[in-house]
Amino acid sequence: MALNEFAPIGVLLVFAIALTFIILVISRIFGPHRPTSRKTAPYESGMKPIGPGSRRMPVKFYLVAVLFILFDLEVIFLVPYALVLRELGLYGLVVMGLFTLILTVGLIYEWKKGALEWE
Amino acid sequence: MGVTQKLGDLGVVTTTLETAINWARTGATWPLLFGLACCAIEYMSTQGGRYDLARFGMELNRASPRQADLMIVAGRVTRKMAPVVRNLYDQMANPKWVIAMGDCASCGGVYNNYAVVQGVDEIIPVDVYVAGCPPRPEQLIHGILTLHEKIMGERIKDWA
Amino acid sequence: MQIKPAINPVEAVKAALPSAFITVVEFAGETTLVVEAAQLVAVSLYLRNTAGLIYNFLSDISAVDYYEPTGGIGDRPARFGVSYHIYSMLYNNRLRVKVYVDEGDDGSKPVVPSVVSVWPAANWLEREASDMMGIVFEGNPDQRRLLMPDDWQGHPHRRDYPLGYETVQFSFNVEEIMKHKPVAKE
Amino acid sequence: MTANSALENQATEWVGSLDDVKNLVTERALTGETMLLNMGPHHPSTHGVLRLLLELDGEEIITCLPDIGFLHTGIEKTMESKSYEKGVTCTDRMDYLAPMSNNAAFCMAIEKLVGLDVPERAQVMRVICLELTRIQSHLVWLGTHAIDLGAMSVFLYCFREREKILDLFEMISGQRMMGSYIRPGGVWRDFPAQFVPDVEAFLDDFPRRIDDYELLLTTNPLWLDRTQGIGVIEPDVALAWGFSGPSLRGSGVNWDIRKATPYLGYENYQFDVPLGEHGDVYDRYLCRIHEMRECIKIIRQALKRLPEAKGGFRSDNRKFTPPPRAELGHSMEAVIHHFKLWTEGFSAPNQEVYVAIESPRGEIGCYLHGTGGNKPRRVHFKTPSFMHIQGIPLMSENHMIADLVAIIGSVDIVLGDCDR
Repeated sequence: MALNEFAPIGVLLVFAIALTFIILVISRIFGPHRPTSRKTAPYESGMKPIGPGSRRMPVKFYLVAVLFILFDLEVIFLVPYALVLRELGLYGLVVMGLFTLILTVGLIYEWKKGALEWE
Repeated sequence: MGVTQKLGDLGVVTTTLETAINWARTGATWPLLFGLACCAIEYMSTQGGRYDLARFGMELNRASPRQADLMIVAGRVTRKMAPVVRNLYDQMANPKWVIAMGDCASCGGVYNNYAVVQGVDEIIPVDVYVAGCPPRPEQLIHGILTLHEKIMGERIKDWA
Repeated sequence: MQIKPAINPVEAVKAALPSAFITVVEFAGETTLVVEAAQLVAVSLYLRNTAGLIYNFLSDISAVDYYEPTGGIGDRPARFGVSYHIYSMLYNNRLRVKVYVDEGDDGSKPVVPSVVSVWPAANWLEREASDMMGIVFEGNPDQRRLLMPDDWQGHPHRRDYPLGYETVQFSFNVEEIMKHKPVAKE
Repeated sequence: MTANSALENQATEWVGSLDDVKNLVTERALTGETMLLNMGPHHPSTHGVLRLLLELDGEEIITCLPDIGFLHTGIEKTMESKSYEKGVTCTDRMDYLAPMSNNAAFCMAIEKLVGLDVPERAQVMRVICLELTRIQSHLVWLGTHAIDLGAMSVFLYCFREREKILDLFEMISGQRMMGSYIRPGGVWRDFPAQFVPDVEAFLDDFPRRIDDYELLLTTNPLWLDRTQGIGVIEPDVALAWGFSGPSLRGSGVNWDIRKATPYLGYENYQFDVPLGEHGDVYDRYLCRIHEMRECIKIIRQALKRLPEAKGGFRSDNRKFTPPPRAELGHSMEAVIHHFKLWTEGFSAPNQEVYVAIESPRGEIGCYLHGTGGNKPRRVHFKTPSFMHIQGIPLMSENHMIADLVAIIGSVDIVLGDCDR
């Protein structure tokens, strides 16, 4: 019986897939494709690019990406808690407080380590 | 006797696919952010609060040619800039239109010398020429409306 | 620290570097100091560092072509004149140091020593003059063209360079012009 | 060969060579460690068609090579084939944000060359026009500088005020931007009666608008983070590299041509020159905002001096300035002067002059060399944007690309001004 609680999510899923299907696949089938060599050339403010396009990316970008994912997940865990904030009361507050505290300690550690600075 | 003649113009009920597509295209022709010289400042005034290109759905200037469908050549095109203008025009996706804003883009204007391309139609096909040096915002909006009339008259297979 | 009162630049240069000094021209309240091309850097350093002069701001470098269409170069000593407009911020007076250079007899480009070591602002000003007038500034770190495309032939601001004028299109001559006007189709 | 495979092989094997930039960039670029990117002629935040070849290590700029000339329209060569009076309209299109200061530089050079007097009333009218142009140019600078750093609304407010000034220019010269209002010997024609009340109305309302901009930006933490400590340039380096105007005063050098070598009667007006201390983007911003308030003071004093200023709107030396239409009806000399001036124009001696005035961007100098005939031999404009673009690499050493956008905005460059 618990199944019908998930019915709205199912409808949402169907709509999402249908919409993406319509937008992507149908426009690729019916849309005109005329790739000329100049049109597919990479756009670099109107000039011809200098140097090979794909090259080794500096590691700093990877560091920033990992940190972002870390704290993004933290927010994702907070979202369901926000829905049931009233029912859980003090107990919920303490648990989630501990959870965020651990991550905040991690934030302070890497802040002092200088991982947030770009150099 | 066509349906429209019998029933009269009932708007969306008796519209053709072509008119609907052209109406959609004129509703939001996103211009390429392509200011070269003095006309670009007048173009900015047209975007500003008083003349407000947002009324035509054109307030969103796309910086990359991939997402723009109208190139307003606002300013004088010099010999050194000509390959860049051609490059940008090629990198725009169809359907695309060009407005030559100002005398310098339309015919070389004040500068009849070695450094300026005498009219941007030597390097890219132009749909509407807007006269003026620089043209007043009202003149540019008149040019844009002329372009909209031209788009409304286009057939589907022109771009298909 | 007592600031030395301003001294007349022309007398100072005539006294310090007599071999470099050629003439002085006074016109409309401006003094033009014409110096030897070879000793230009020495004169510039002297003008910038001497206590009573301190010309520490280079305003402008302008190159002039004295070529006359009717032949000859008028009453000027050489075909090209390069004038350096310098300004003393301390004493608030301006001076023009002028140098006359001519093309080499085998048609090679005129050569002027670069003053980038004295005023770094001269870097682009010299590159523009060399791009436009074809004067070589030896010692300038960057010899590329500045304003014109890299593969451009000729130097546009020379008097014998054509203006590139195209006949203007009117209603009566529109057919001939449209015949050979390169209109882009797609 | 489908579209995406064309993209693949284009990305991997890149045909071309790095030898033309070999001596300009560090060798890390040649080995492919750092990336060469064109912040090119078509870029939203380069304020025109400036191309910066950037050598990037991730987000950081190692070297920055400006490449100009994309708007070189040969204005100086065109002016060599036009008479002096016709050349004035060419100068309008050079620095298209401050057309009247170009006119004033060129006309004052002509007046110095031929020894033409300008009546006191014409000088006061010129000062009013130049200061209105300075406000209008600073408004466009503030609008575009703020929108580059994300403050969209400031752009719309600035252009709302600018429209009022453009209406004033249209009233006196018939054209919103390129009025060619300042002519050799004075101005084109007298102020219409409605002009002075409208200017006063604008001046009463404008200080409140500047307070709005300051409210939006000056104490805005976002703005402070993006501009303080960015693009610092020391006073002696700025002087050595030929900076001028608010960009130089931002570093604390007290040099304003209106104060140092007064022209057009600027010595009669009381105004102070704002100076910065650190020479960063924020100080240059404060200098220009403060300068706008000073312009209001100058215009108010000029409006007070206007009624009792002696002389007409243009010199009545008929060798150089055409006579008014009314006079043609009843005096033969007027017809002769009119005919000569409008067909051949006046002639200037085979000498050279250099006049420098304070344009909104800095010192604009006009070097004029006559031929003895009616066409100039050489007109060369030393423009402030030319020197400031040369100085951008100095200010952008190991900054990030986003800071480079702030630096370009802060030195207020106009490419028509730079490439001429």
